[in-house]
Amino acid sequence: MKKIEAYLRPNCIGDVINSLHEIGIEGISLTEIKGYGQQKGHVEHYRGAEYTINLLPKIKIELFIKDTQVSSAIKAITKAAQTGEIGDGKIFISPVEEGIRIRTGETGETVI
Amino acid sequence: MKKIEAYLRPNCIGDVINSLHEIGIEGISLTEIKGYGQQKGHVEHYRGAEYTINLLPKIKIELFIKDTQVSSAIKAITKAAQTGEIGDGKIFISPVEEGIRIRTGETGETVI
Amino acid sequence: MKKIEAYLRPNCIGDVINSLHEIGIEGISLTEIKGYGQQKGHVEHYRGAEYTINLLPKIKIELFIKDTQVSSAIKAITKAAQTGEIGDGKIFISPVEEGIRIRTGETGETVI
Amino acid sequence: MSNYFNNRHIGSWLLISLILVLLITSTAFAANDPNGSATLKQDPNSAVNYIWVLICGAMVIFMMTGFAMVETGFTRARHANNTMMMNLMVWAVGGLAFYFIGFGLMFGGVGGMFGSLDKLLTIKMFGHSWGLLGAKGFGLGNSVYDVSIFLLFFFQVGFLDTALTIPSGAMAERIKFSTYLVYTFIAGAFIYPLFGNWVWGGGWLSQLGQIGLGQGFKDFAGSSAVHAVGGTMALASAIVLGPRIGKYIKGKPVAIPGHDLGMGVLGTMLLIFCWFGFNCGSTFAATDLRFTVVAVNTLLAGCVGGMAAMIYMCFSSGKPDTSMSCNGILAGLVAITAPCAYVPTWAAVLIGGIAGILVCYSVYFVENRLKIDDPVGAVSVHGVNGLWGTIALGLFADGTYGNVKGLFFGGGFGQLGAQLIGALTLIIVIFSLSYLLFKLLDRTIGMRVSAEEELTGLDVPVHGAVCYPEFSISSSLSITTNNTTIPNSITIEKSKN
Amino acid sequence: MSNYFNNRHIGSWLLISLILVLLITSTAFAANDPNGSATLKQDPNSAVNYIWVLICGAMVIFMMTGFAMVETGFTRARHANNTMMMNLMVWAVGGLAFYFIGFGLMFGGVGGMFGSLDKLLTIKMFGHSWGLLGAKGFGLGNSVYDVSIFLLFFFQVGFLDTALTIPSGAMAERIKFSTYLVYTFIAGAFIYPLFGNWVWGGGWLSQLGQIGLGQGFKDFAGSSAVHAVGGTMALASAIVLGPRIGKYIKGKPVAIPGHDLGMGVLGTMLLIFCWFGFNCGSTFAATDLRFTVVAVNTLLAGCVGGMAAMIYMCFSSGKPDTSMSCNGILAGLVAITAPCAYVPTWAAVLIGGIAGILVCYSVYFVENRLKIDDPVGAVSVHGVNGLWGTIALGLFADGTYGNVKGLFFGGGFGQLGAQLIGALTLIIVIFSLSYLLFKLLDRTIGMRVSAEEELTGLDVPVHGAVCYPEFSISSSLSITTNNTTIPNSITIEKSKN
Amino acid sequence: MSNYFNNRHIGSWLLISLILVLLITSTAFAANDPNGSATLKQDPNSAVNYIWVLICGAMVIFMMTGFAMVETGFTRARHANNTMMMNLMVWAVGGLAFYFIGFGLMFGGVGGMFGSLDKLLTIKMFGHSWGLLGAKGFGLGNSVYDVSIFLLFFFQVGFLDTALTIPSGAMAERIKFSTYLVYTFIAGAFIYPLFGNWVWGGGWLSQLGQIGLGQGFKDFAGSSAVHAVGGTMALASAIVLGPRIGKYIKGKPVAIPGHDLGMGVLGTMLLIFCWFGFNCGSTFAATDLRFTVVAVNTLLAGCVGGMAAMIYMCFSSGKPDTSMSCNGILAGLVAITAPCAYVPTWAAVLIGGIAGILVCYSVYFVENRLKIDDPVGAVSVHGVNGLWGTIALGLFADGTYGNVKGLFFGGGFGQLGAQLIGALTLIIVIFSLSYLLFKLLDRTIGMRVSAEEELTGLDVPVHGAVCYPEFSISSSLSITTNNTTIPNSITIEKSKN
Ligand SMILES: Nc1ncnc2c1ncn2[C@@H]1O[C@H](COP(=O)(O)OP(=O)(O)O)[C@@H](O)[C@H]1O
Ligand SMILES: Nc1ncnc2c1ncn2[C@@H]1O[C@H](COP(=O)(O)OP(=O)(O)O)[C@@H](O)[C@H]1O
Ligand SMILES: Nc1ncnc2c1ncn2[C@@H]1O[C@H](COP(=O)(O)OP(=O)(O)O)[C@@H](O)[C@H]1O
Repeated sequence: MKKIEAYLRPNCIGDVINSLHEIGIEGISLTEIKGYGQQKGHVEHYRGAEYTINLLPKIKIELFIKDTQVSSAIKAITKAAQTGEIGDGKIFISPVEEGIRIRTGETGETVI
Repeated sequence: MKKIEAYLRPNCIGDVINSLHEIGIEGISLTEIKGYGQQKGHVEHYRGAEYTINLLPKIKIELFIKDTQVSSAIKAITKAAQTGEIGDGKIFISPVEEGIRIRTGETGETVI
Repeated sequence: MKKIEAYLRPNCIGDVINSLHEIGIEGISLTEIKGYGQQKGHVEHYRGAEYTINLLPKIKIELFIKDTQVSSAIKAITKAAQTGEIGDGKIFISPVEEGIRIRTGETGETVI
Repeated sequence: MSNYFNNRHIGSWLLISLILVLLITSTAFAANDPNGSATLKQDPNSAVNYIWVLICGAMVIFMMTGFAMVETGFTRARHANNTMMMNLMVWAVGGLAFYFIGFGLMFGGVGGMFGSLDKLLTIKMFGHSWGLLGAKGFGLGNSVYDVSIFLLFFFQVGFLDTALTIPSGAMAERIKFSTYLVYTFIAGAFIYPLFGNWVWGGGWLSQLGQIGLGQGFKDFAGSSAVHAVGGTMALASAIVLGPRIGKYIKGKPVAIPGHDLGMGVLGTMLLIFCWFGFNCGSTFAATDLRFTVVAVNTLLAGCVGGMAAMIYMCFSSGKPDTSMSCNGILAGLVAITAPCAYVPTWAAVLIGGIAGILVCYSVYFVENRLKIDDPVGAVSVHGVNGLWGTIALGLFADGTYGNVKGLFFGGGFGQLGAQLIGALTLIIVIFSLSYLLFKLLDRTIGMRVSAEEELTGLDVPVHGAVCYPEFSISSSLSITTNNTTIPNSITIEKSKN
Repeated sequence: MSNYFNNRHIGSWLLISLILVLLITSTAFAANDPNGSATLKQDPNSAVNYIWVLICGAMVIFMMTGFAMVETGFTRARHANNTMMMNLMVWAVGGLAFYFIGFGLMFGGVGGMFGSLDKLLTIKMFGHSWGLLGAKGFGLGNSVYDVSIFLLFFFQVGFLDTALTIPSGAMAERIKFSTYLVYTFIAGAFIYPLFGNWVWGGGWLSQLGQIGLGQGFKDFAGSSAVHAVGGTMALASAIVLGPRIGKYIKGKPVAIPGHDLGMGVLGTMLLIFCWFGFNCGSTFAATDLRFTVVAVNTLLAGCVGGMAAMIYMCFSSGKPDTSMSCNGILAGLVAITAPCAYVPTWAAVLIGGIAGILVCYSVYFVENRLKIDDPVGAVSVHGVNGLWGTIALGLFADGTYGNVKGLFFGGGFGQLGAQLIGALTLIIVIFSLSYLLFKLLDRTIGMRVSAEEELTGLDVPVHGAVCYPEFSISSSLSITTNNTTIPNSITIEKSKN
Repeated sequence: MSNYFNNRHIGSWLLISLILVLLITSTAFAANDPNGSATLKQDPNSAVNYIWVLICGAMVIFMMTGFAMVETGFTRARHANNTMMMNLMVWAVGGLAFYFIGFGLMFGGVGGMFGSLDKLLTIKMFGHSWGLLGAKGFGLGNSVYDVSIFLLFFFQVGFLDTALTIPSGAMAERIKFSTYLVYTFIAGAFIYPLFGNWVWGGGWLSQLGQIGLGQGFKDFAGSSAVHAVGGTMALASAIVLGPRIGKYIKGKPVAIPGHDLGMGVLGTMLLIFCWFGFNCGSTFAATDLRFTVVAVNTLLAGCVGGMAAMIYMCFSSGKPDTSMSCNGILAGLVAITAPCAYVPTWAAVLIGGIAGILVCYSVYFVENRLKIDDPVGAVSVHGVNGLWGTIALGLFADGTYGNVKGLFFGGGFGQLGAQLIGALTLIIVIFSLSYLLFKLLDRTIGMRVSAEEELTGLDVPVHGAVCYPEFSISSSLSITTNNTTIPNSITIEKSKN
């Protein structure tokens, strides 16, 4: 079992969910975050005073998937989220040791 | 040290915290998320036009605990969060390599 | 590649970002969370009825960094976030298996 | 004249006449003045009097905005759409109930200049005739197609709306929307007009002067007829409904902070503004310059009420509580509403000050002793202080207006007696009727939403959309509750989502 | 007199005279009354009449607050700063357009008591002279420095503002701010005053009585001249702009819930309050007590409109929809605006009820059949119901006021005919002009923002700051969309941020 | 008459008489008219005049809602509850300060129709007697129990409230709540009434005509007495308090965006509405039809002020800034408040336009040059433009009203001189007094909250509850700050939470 964390542009989330849906991934959790990376903020003015919006709104998605789904999930996300411009975001994969479905108490890869 | 991530119904959070409290787990972090899984959204109407609320509000809790606490924590959460209906949520356990308490700089399992 | 998760006081975030910036860490994701730990909440009154604010607003930062950056990152965060009083928060380090930059598709430590 | 009118047919003719008379109430031949030219000729002051009442009437209607803000701001985000809709639709449904039924019952015994409302059902007792209910003006038909009557209707409909909307604060977050609308119609058509007739429609309370009780029961702008009626219905509704899930944990009340205190403050401010229309307009004439005294008294009672409540809260719980300060201002305004035209300014200060303290204590009492869950304090603000204001009139009326004299100004116990009778009548009649109504509704169509809907929030199940779909809302009840309070009741319900 | 005036110079003199005459329109010598003392002496009622109109006028201006709330509440958070600014600046720009140009065109043919506006460009046809446009009063110069004219200006500027702000609801979330301001100026200076002159400025529609069509085209407070004009411009603007990105997925409309429904409800309530100024003040005299009937009819039509829409939505989609209930109330108010002074209360109930249903059907029709994206229903509320009200006057006017009689009250087809001609004229003239204007703007300075700005939200790119910088906003379009609807169009745009 | 009155006792009798006289000021026997019937008989126009003033007065009181919205919307969410409460309680405390003390000082030298206020402390200088302070009417006792005086009190209390609430914008986010209330009381009881007496209470500034300075110092509706006084106190308070933590990083000002710009816009709209009551009501008589000119001038100055500020911001920082556009409108309104009754419309346009630019420049100047942190621009909007309006009157008064003639209309330097003397006096007297007051408060009870409270937000420490407990608020200061700006000052504080 692996955990995929992807930091994405808010506007592409719909496509990403559709894209994951097509390859059979149905369990997703989304978090509203603020991100900061190579994509630099922009200078704006408020009441004439300058300020930089350098924390941009991003969406983080978390997927717990089977080991065998990892590469297809990465492909699905990349396909839907890539614009080729700075700020597209990143995907990270980490190990997960166990999963439990609360409703049934079952464990292992079937909980996904 | 392990990390527990649980995706839960908002309404059961109070019980979960109480339940964890009882077994001596005091450090918790909560995040408001939107979730999507087997529990399907419902169709609503706004100004007569249909839409599906398919991202449901959920709460994610993160616990960093000692290896020995894992099974009791899972039990505590399950007990408090289980309704038996689709949408109860899931618990995942992943490895953690190190923890630091900022206030003291101490590391290791005592930081928890 | 490692993942650093730090749970911090909202007021110190600016300093933490600056501090990380100085040691060359530029990719950060921030989440607004509510935390519960040794720092106890305070009792307040609303319309004369008591209530305890026991979930305090905290900010979680996530950094994906190279293995070699871990200790300097921990130092940088600690330096900026430490007040010495209960509630300073914690830092956790976990393993990451792979990273992908969506824009280019590249993988490995260079994505950071 | 024709021999057709012989004795044999007299029975049938009587019957037919009766039907005709009933029909006629909604058709022509009264000397009405639908465009106002005759009225103006007869009284040139009617221009200034009419615009005065009309503008004040519009301000009274505007109060619904303030109530919507106070009630929604001081309750939770997940029900905000529903709370707003209740406050909006009470205007629509209540307005129609008053138009079709309530207005006729309440004012069908009061004369206009032309095309008067003059059908009052009366009863004879103690050698006097006492008015019980009006019986003319239903649906504002042709017989009352007259500017003076339309003006009366317009001014009064806002008062009705205010009374009806008060219980929505006490029922918030758990009342069925459809049941709420049914309550609105029935209370607007029958309950409110009943007491209203007795006070303002020429009914028996207003006639208590006949048996020597001062000038009869007086309520200048509605501490009793509007606010206490609303507050009493609120009490009945909150009792029947029961507390919100999670309000009481092991019998101890839990604070459930409102989701937008600023909205509540703004609503209070808006109500202050409108209250000047409410009270001053109740002179019903611009030529009655006493409205200046009314305005100043209203202002002072509101100011002192807010101050008193704020200071009380500082002592009782350590900090100047925002929503109780708002409640204090409103309590002061409610209390001064009946006596505003009759008392000197120092009495207004006193009345407002007592109101501000009373509301704090009452909120505590209702919540902790009676264990009744009244989310925005409707019972304490409108009920308790409406009654306090009603009685205060009997104490402080200084005789400079309408010869109404209270106990402290040489009026003896006459006026005070009338006020006490009115207050008592109100509590008994309105509480019984509304309690009955709510019990009946509870048994038939049901008063309360399901636990699941209540916990998730009423917005989506009832109206199909949350109030703030794009804002991230802390959806857990427990974010700010008492330590031991993480509501256990919820465990039992095990509701979904 | 001097021999300088010989034939040789006559050409030059004519030219100079012409220039002088033009200059004179903005300078002294008319018998003006800039401080009102002469006016008051001539008509002592002017005090009460003037304050009446002034207060109502202020209430009409206050409507912008309600519109801002309705439009912003029922659209998305990421554009909220922009939507607010549109509603604010329409007041500033529209007011100036009216001051410099529009008012003169609209009312430059109407007499005041002193210093009258009396330049009306007319045309002769069918043996009668027909007014086309006024030509006096631009910039409120010295020749019209008169209290009566200033009063007229003040009252009318709020109506203009209302008409101009209506299309902002239809253009919300995608219109260029600068283009919006240009539209505002042109529409305020030329388009609105044109039809306004024909109805209220003594123009040809108001003169239709000359050829036997009832009392000429009647619109008491602006169902046509204000609301239908605004709604028709809204239609043209929405057509030219096209739907918002993501509104139609595979040709099916997607619901895009407003970000603060409570704000929309509060805005509706505020509009109800102001509407009493809008309609009642249109008597333009406190001595015309008919405003009482106006007030009651306005109230009833709003109540019934809201009820009807709410019930309709319960049947059509299962739940009492908040924003459509608001739309229903507004639709009832819009519809009664023209006939409010002429019809009996039962007709007001009928008119409002039909309006409430009409608006629901029209919203469906515009969205599903015409595939026009009108985010807040401006076309249906103001356009469709403005026309409905205009025609309803021709059906239900009961003859008790101004001798205006509709079809059902023995007026035959005269008045109805006038109303229909007016409605038709409005659709043709206003739609053509505004469509042309928007097309022109689109071709030149551009109507629509870039897709990137639209998706990110207009607030930062246009105004440099989001409306709610500290609140966590769900920035993804998809949070609440139709299942298949995760908008694919966005994929194509691949916009940044 | 009795021999008890012998010489021996004369000393005692004198003393007793003195005490009696003092007592009598608050009891009966003046020829008062507490119910207005005598007043109405003497002047039948008082009905229309009184309702006019009363309605306008209510609108002025309503302004607190607008100020609360502007100030709260343009500051941060974590202090929102506190900012709201300040704006609410200023009404309560200020109202009581005025009732007990301020009103008597300010107007205790002005005659009413009956039961006049006629005690003016005067000084003799230059061979004339000059009014300094009133000395009657405290607590609206029996001697002034008169409709005319109550009307005056009601109208004026809203003006006071406006003046007092202005500094709350400059002190927002860091002022101690208790200190704020103390300031409110003292300023409402003494500082505001002082200058107020000189301008409107028959004091020496209004008497400058005695020595040939035009018609004496004129301020129609309060550019000086209300707005500039408020703005000057705001300046003093902001200086004493110092900037908010994080406002200046290395001496450079950091933008701290308001948390709900839409609320600020709505507040501005509400203020526009109320301003018509503020300015027009200042005729104090419905029979003075000049209020029409007042209304139009007010409207135009607001429109142009907003336009000018918006355009200025487009040039200076590239985008039409929302909060500065609001400030521009308000600046135009503030500036026209003094001259609104005296100038032609083109001058109103000019005055408003200059105000719109002035406010932008002043905001820049105060923030960047003076390094004073004025979160919502109170000093620039009300102070600077209040003075500008006061002086503008001396330039543009056209002589058509009250014979007030400015420099450009043949009035020479007389009127302008009076205006300049008034402006100068205001700056010197009000600034000194309020600076002293704030310094004193700072030394004694303290002006500023702790750094920890300021960083966490005032809501919980001061009032026990955040404004938006369910909304997720970005609690980090740094979310939107200048790059280098991640406020280092905070590091030093190392505050908790
Ligand atoms: N090392 C990192 N650790 C945590 N989050 C990161 C990291 N790098 C990037 N992110 C997240 O990804 C988002 C996009 O990254 P950015 O560097 O701007 O663009 P790109 O991925 O195209 O190079 C950031 O806003 C941030 O939320
Ligand atoms: N594979 C997954 N990865 C990430 N989050 C998941 C996953 N599966 C479920 N979740 C989270 O758990 C919540 C509940 O899961 P769901 O499948 O609806 O019910 P159940 O756990 O009862 O089968 C989801 O809304 C989502 O937030
Ligand atoms: N074991 C834990 N698991 C998850 N989050 C934790 C844990 N311990 C602490 N936290 C987070 O860190 C924050 C600060 O921790 P706390 O125990 O209050 O102070 P300190 O770190 O100074 O001992 C908490 O509010 C919570 O968000």
